[in-house]
Amino acid sequence: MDLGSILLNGLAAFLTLSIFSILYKDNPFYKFAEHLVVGVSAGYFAIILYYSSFIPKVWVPVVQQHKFIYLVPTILGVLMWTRFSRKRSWMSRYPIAAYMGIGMGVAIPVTMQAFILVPLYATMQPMGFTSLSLFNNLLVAVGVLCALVYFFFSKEHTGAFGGAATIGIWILMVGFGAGFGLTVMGRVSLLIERFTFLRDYFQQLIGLL
Amino acid sequence: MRWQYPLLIVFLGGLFMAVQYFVPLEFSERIYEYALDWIIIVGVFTMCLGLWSLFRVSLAKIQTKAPAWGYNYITLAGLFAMLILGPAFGIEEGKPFMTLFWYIYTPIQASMFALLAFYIASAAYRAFRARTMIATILLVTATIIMLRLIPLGFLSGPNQWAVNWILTVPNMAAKRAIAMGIGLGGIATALKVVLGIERSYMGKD
Amino acid sequence: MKNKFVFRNKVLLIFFLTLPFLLLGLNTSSAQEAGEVKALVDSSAQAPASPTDVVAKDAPNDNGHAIVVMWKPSADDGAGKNNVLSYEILRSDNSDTGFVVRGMVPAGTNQYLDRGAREKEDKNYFPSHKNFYYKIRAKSDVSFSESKVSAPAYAFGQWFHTGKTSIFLATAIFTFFVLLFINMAKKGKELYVRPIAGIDAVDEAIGRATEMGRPILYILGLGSAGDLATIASLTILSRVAKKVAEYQTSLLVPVADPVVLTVAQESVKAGYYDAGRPDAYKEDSVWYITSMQFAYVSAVNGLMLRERTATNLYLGAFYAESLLLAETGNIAGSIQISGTDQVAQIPFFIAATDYTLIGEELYAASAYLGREPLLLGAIKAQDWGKILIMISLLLGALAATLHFDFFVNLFRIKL
Amino acid sequence: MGFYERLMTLDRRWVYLAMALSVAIPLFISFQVPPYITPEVKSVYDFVESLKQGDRLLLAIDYDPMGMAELHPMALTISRQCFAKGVKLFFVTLSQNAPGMCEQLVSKVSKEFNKKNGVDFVYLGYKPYPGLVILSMGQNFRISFPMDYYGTYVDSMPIMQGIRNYDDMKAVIAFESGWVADSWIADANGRYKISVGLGVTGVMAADYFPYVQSKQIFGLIGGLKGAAEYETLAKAKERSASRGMKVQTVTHAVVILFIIVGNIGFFMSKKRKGKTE
Repeated sequence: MDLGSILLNGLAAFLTLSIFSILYKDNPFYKFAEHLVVGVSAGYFAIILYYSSFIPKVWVPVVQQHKFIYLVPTILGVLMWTRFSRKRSWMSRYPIAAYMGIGMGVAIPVTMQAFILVPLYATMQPMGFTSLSLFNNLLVAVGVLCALVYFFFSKEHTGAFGGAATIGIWILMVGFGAGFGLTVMGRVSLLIERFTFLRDYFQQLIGLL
Repeated sequence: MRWQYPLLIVFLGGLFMAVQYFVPLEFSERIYEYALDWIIIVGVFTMCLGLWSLFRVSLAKIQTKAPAWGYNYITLAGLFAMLILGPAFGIEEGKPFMTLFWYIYTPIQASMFALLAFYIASAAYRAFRARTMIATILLVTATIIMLRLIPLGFLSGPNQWAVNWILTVPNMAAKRAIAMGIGLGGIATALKVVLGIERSYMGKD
Repeated sequence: MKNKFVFRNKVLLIFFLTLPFLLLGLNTSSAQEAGEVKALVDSSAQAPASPTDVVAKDAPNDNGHAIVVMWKPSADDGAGKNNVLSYEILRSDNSDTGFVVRGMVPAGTNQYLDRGAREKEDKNYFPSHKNFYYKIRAKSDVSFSESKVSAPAYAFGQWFHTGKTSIFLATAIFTFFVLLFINMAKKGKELYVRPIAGIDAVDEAIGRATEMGRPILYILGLGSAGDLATIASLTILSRVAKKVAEYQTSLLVPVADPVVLTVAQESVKAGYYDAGRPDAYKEDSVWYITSMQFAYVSAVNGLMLRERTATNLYLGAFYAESLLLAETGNIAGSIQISGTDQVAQIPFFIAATDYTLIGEELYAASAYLGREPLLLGAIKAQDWGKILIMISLLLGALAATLHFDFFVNLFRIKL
Repeated sequence: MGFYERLMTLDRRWVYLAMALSVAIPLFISFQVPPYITPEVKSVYDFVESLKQGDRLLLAIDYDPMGMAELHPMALTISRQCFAKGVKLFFVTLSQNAPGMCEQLVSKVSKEFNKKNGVDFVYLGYKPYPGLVILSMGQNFRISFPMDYYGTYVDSMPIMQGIRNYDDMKAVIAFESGWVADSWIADANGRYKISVGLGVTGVMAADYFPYVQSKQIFGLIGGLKGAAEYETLAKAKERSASRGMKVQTVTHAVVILFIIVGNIGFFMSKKRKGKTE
């Protein structure tokens, strides 16, 4: 390990410990790491965006390939800068409108497909009481129905309807509990990774002395 | 003019893109790709506004001596270091730009992520109390799932079975129902935007 | 399902019948590589029967750069001494010469989708509206035979993707519901909506912040301005901003996306405008930090601890950072209200915040807070959407149980 | 404040400390937590254990580098177990990101046991379209793999003499981080009746459990936990999965312990309040 990488890994180890120090309480080390990473990451993101999007989507098509159809979105993009002026900032509504229109239009059918029809089709399974898998299919369908009842907004949750809604929220909670329980393992793995990094670094450091 | 045309653009853009999804023709495909480029390009230009905002707010904190104001110098230093180092030396691996990324951003990101291991434990300790039926179900399910990693002797077999059943039956039902609800709510929201009923994102004047 | 099963059985039968011959006939080399060399040398001896009835036609539901080819398998496919191992699909723009191999499929297959690229510059460019001829070459391990050349076919694009019919109909029906109920709401029909704890808490939380003289923190999540959860959250933000303006509390909205920055500024401005205090709006109350997930969270966490925010609202698209935010807010002693469309994060919000809007409740919240009839109309439409889903589910489950597959298939999406 | 109230309102920093220690201590101090052995893992182990010298086994290394932490220990342990018994191994990979990783595994394990390429094992390499490859291997391995990974014609290898297809294998054990698992079940087992055992990632485990019950697969090793179980069963020397699992077991126990402590505090203080009122 050369001096450069000792120092750089030392910086990484120092920043790791600085972030962990927030567990005790807010302190100058955490503040330092926090403010540093905000600046570095914002600069990183902007530069990467410039090279990965501005160059291939604006510079190359307009300036190099003379695809002037790309001038339209470029002008829209420039209109965003009218926001620097209070008086002209209303002109930024045009790019925002284009952004929203395209975004919402794309989202509508895709959401219908992925969030509604796919799970609906997947739940349409043969059901019955003769085998465990048939019975489980039945339970899944009943569970979906009850949980949907919970999401009803325009009807009071009373009587049998309320009963179904209560079962519905219970089923949702089982799902959330399962999600919580399953996640612990992944999070602990991340902590193991950090601890191993620190251990290895300090072992190397001690080895050098 | 300040209102009507932007709303018309939203409406036409939304309608066109929604219909486009069902038209497999080549020109429809090309327009779709072109429209996605619009979104990216608008985003690129807006980044300048973002950087300006960060710069201005950091500066304002220094000027007004807000809590921890002195640290904002570090933010600005980090920001300008990246903005200068990138174009000056290139952004390939091994260049100072990427070195800062690997030795500053990456360890901090990994450490923030690792904090979750602590927080997940304290959240479980504090929140999982059997106060109500709902809380009890949440805590019992989470505990059953977590027990799968713990040797329980003869109880481990039934536990394993319960874990698999929970994941494939009630958990599946919950996920699907939530997805359907989100789908309906999301489409309704998108429709409200396309129809111009919801337009607070455009501000008022 | 059923058809597939029968097909599977057939394939199985064919394979079992071929097995003995494979054992005898196969000794070396693959059909794909070495087989080709040999076949050229030795094409007459023991050639398998040729495939017949080759039909080429435009591939459905596409952009017009593909043709689907179907054929009747060779009589030796699955039987006979010269068993077929694979078929090669050959194409030419001339019925006599110039055939090139476009693809290969294993024995037992009787169709092939010949798809090419859209761009002229592409090596694999497939022109639309140009006639092509196909023939099929059946290959055994040592030899091959070719079918007759098909009638010409050309590729063309379609105006409607029939595999997406169910999506189209469902979207049309739901859009109709939304328009219908919004219209009814316009006419002044009163609509009941049940209370949701998390939404009622918003008012209370704003009041609390006012009493304590501390700011309200509003986090829109990490979604882009095109994410539906972000849009829903922006609507709520403008309602919250209106109340904040009325109470004269301060509002902090750090964001993680530049476009979200601009629309969030407008939403807050709209809220102040609605409250009749447009002059009280400060542009720096909505600011950009960074787009990188964990850097953003580290800054927001610092903000919570230092500004000691009275109320934190997390509404929008959240990922792993959900618990980082919620736990830190809890340490800072803030009242916290959360809501997200990210199912995986809901458990952490439930555990660590005071109120959580689950999934669809987030989308309903904007209408609740505004109590505007138009928005409430949309909620009614969502409920009717749910009724329709439930009826479809019941019928579909029944149909699946009784093997009325045609009904279940109405909901199938064939992309 | 009474004892039980204090149990309820423990400073969260004690929880953090406990978590930190429960990760750090197992990392630095070596001890073993014997995992509970699930029957699905045991049946894979029993099957491999029942193989005799000269038996042939197909190993499909289909995971990509993302699944390595969980699946690599399984593949390592099973390969070693087989080589130690003199079982002949046929390696194949159907994930485009896996060939290099699989090569490392094969050469590492074969060196440990002094096994000869082409005699004791063969690494057939990678071919695209997993579904097609799995089907074609049911007819003849040579259709997809005329040559091995290193470019040697398989017919020149002693190990491939007289080997045609699945019928010559005792079983296939496939290590999967994605949908290729479905193809092994439906195509290899469904059509060609070869016994299939699966190693899958933790998140996939619950979804593939029903196939054990329906006997479409003879065993299932799920995630890091399954890998640790297998290492324990095989008395493996290198136990990377077990090391990770040890930390996981301790931390999960600590979290559960805190939940229990919190609830004891909650119930006892409620009970006490009930008495005084």
